[in-house]
Amino acid sequence: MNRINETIRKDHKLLSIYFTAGYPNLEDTAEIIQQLQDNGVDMVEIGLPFSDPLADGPTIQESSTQALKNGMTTTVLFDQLKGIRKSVDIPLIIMGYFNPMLQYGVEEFCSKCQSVGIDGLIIPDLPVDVYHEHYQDIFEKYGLKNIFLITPQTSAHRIGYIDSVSDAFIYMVSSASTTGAKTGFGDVQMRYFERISNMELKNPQIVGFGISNHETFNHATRFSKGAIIGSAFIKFLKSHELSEIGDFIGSIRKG
Amino acid sequence: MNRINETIRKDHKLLSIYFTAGYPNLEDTAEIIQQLQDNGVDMVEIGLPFSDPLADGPTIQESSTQALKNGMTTTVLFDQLKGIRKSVDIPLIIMGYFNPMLQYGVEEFCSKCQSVGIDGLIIPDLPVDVYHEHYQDIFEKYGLKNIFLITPQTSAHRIGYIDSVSDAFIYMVSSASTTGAKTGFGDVQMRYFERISNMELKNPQIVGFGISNHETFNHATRFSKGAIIGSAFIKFLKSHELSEIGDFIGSIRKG
Amino acid sequence: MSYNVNEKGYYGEFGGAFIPEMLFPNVEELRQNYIEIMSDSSFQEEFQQLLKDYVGRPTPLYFANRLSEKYGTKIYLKREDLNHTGAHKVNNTIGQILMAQRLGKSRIIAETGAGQHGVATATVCALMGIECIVYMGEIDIARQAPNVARMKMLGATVVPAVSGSKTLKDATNEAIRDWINNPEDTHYIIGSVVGPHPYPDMVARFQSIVSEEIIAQLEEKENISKPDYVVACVGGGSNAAGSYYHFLEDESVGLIAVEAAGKGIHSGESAATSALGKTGIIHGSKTLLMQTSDGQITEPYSISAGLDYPGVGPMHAHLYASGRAEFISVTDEEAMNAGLELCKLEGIIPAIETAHAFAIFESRKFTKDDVVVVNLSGRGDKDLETYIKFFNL
Amino acid sequence: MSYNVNEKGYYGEFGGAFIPEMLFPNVEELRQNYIEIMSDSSFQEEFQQLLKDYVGRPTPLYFANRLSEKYGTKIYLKREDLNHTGAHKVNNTIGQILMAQRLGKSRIIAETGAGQHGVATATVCALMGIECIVYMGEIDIARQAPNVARMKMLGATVVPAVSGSKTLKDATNEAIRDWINNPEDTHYIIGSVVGPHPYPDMVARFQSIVSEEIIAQLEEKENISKPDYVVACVGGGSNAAGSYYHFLEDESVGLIAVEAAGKGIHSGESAATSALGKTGIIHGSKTLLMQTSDGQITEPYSISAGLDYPGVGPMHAHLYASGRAEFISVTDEEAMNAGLELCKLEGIIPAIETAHAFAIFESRKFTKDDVVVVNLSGRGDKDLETYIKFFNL
Ligand SMILES: Cc1ncc(COP(=O)(O)O)c(C=O)c1O
Ligand SMILES: Cc1ncc(COP(=O)(O)O)c(C=O)c1O
Repeated sequence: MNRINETIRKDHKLLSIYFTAGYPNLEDTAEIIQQLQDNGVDMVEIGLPFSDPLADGPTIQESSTQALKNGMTTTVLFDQLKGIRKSVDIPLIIMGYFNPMLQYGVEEFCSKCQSVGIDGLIIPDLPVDVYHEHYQDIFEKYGLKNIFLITPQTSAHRIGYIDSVSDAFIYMVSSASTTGAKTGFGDVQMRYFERISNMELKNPQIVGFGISNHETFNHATRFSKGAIIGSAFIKFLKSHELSEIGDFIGSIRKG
Repeated sequence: MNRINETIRKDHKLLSIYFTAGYPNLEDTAEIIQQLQDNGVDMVEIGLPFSDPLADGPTIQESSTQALKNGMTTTVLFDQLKGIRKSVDIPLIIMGYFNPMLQYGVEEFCSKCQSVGIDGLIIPDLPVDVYHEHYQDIFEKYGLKNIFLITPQTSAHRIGYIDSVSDAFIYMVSSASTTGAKTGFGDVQMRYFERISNMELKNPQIVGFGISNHETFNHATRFSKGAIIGSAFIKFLKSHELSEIGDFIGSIRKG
Repeated sequence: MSYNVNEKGYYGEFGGAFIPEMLFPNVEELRQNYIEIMSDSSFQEEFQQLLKDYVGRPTPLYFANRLSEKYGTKIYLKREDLNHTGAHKVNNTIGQILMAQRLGKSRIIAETGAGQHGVATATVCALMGIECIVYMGEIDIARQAPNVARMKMLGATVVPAVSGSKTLKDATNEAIRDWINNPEDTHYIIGSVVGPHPYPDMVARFQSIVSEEIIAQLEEKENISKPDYVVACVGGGSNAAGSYYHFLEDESVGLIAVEAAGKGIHSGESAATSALGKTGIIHGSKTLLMQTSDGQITEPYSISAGLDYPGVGPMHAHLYASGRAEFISVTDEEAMNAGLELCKLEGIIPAIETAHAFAIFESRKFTKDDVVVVNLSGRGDKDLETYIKFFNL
Repeated sequence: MSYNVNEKGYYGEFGGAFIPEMLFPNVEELRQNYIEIMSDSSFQEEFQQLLKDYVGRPTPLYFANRLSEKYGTKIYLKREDLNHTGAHKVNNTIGQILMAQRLGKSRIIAETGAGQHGVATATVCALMGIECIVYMGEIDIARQAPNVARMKMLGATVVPAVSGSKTLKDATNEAIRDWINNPEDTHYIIGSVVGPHPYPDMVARFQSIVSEEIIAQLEEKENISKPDYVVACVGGGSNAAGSYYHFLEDESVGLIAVEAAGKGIHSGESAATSALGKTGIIHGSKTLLMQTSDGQITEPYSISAGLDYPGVGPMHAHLYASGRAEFISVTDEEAMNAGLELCKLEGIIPAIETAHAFAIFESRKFTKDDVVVVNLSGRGDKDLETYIKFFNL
């Protein structure tokens, strides 16, 4: 069974952390993943940096730019992940834009993911219908779960379609926005979380975008299975040592 | 009899000098006229400075600008000329553009000219037909001779017309040009001087534009009654004392 | 009373040809031939063809919705800003270059202030492969650098006028001097309805395409044959003359001429010739003219280099003296604000010259059914620098 | 083979809508409605009326006499430089603002490189009284100051894009981010035939007025229904798409696309996408794209800010891949010289983008009877600074 599906069965609210591979330093990737697991994070999204990350806000953009400057490439990332499964067993998801995957070769990319132990992919600019038509077979061949986003503007019909194509969880974007754009959740968002929850989809939802601390994590997970933190973690990395990652995770879990 | 007509009867080649009233210094007017007469000049053209002297080259333009800056006006000029006839008996001609005369009042202007002892006018931008139709009577009433220009491009027919309207001399522009524009006379110009001379007009011709020294004076007067020097004299004044005017005149006459 | 030129070259008491004898052959040649040449069908064909294919005529008559709403009247804009080179000036230069060709001239001179006429002249000279010399005041060269560059790119020689105030008036003097010195091969393309007869009439005729089109376009849009008012800014007066032309003799059409009051009519820094001028002679024409009591021509001032001229054409002097046209003057500030308003309401950045015409709506009121045509004489790209400074953009 | 978009939004293998889910409702709303809205007669009426009265269409098809003579073929210029705001860009923004109104949007965003599309967007927003935000790379803001001022005068807010290379690509990213963050009231007016389906098709349709007019005008002038060749520069590809549009399926019409080779195709400073690009995804579209072997989008370079884009529209990718169009690339220097030549021979200062199209005549020969239409996509006023520096004017 895929690690993501297994993890999702756990009965606590899941904390998932996004970071950009190769940031702050090229060789930090494995160490960050290790620290995250050691500090009780449930799932990790490894950002494959892209020159033009158009769904991302300034924080993730900057970290991507820096990572590329540091020398991060698809090949380098796979190299860094080669031994990761020796010590890490939480689900690992690669989050990245479609163009670098296309250049690597989609099947080649998926095959490589499988061989280093990646469990799933989040590709913001690969729409569900294109995936469904062209790539689903390949992803499945290599045991990769593809995760789709929904937003407050996504129609019920489309959510149903996405749910039908998905087989892990649905990435519920907290509000229509780029990463890191808004802070805190208001009534509108809470009603949206509740509305989706009431749809009783086959896939659980994990909330992303705008979660930065204990409070927003609690809000986001009231009606969902878990939440993903990205920009807030990148900001933390900017001014802290990797050895301090536990402090950040602790502050989210315990407030 | 008008002093111009009298002078023209003299049997030597006439030297006429133009200067800008009020240049180099506001109060130089009378002194310059006196010097010119004392050094044997036959006729003087007193330039009434104008802001936009469009038939003049840079030297006369600059002297006009300076004269205006010095405070020269039509009224000032007439004041300066008030006593001139006490000591000067060569012909005095005012050369100026039409607009200042128009503002002064053409009849008023002519009357004033008569009262200070001016003998004639040269008004480059008052065409012969306009003069003939509107102003000839007034000029004649105050005993003023109006002098017209002809150029190498002036048709024989028109020269005839100008000759008929004139009663002093014809100002023969050496080549179609603004004052001070060309130096030295070539074959083309000599043939033009000769051509006009052969027309046997009732009015003698005095050549102007481009005469700067003994040589050009001699050339210009081979087929004409005399010549007018303007820019060369203004340039001389720029770097010499009024008391040195005799040197300039001497150099023209004797080379 | 007629508002057109008479056979002697006068509009009422204004006009004529007060030129030095040296210019007589040139001006006379033009006077004797211009009507015949212009009437020639091969000339008209070539002229109309170039206006259409090269200049981009007809220019639209555009109903300015939001501006009309704001001022409670029907405002149409005659879009001369859409002409090639960006202003009405080219209508005239196209005509004159064809005239020069038919007169056998091989060298063109022109004066320019803001540089618009210089660019329009350089343009038609490039088009025809004829040598072009443009005189421009040294001060204007400095403050209108983009247009200087345009002229150079078009192959023209730009000669600085260093005499007098070193602006438009002096550039005109220099061009005239050049013409005096080159009496045989050179045609002088004057840029407005100024100068000795027949220039004002010839230029007005070339510009009259503007009112000709207005008539056809109003017919199409409003089913009327004439507007209630035509509004135009006046520097020398060519865009006004062009937009008034076919309405001159029809007094039911109100003509509104807008002059530049600079920093205020009586501030000493103004170019409001009708208010400040007296009859005089400038550049070969008897007309209204800003001058000292002594008859020296004074330096005008306006924030717009194209209105910065101490005279107006003789047609306009006559329109003023006879009361046929209503003259309004507008300060720098009023003009700049009106220019910015046109940007914000209609998405059109006007030349600052043109902006003056729009400034009248703040004080001059029209009724809701009045059809008011404003001649949008040029676009404001050349004036960005000035707009930026003025509004601190 | 068809060269138009198919029902799925593809040109051959290129196109589609590779967009984040956050954009789906917006893009889908547009996709579902654009054809119907554009086909609506009231839309067409308003669109055509504005093109005529406000933009100044039809733009002339001008026979370039001296240029034709020099290159021994019949060269016609489609004068998009005479459009209001100075380039073809406004054909599209007029169309899209009407589209936005019909979709009930109250806020407009746009990206711009050289500023031409930004100005054209700010213009139509002012015309309609709609809020306008333009994203522009910080570097472009500095080097295209006049256009920044124009946008501000027109009431637009210009937001610097500070990410990535701080040029057009990044401005586009920022605009897309804005759209993601404002999914309900905002319409994104893309400035070329790029972006997710249906943008390339919609923009091409708005620009197709160009080839529509060419057909009618060639009929009138040459009594033919199509040219032998159409030549256009390609940045994103909108002016090319517009001038090719009605000839796409008629292979007897040669289509020539001119790209910017910058300092040389292999100099590392180039924007010649067809020569250097591989299939990839940029701004929501699968197309030819300059990128590293790793799939990172590379920074293009061209002296002209409007060709400085690392991709081309999917239509052009298909035209290239299928061999339907001939792609030629031209260096900075070749383009600059061709621009200056057009000034000197025809009195027209072209945009530097446009100048690239004219540079082909030095090497690409045509026969004397060939009718070659060059799309003169824009005027060069915005580029004077660059011309001045390059030629030391
Ligand atoms: C756009 C524009 N409008 C008006 C004028 C004023 O000239 P005129 O009064 O001859 O139309 C100029 C002169 O440069 C101009 O460029
Ligand atoms: C005048 C002109 N031509 C061409 C272009 C290139 O765009 P496209 O390839 O979409 O026509 C631009 C872009 O700014 C432009 O301003």
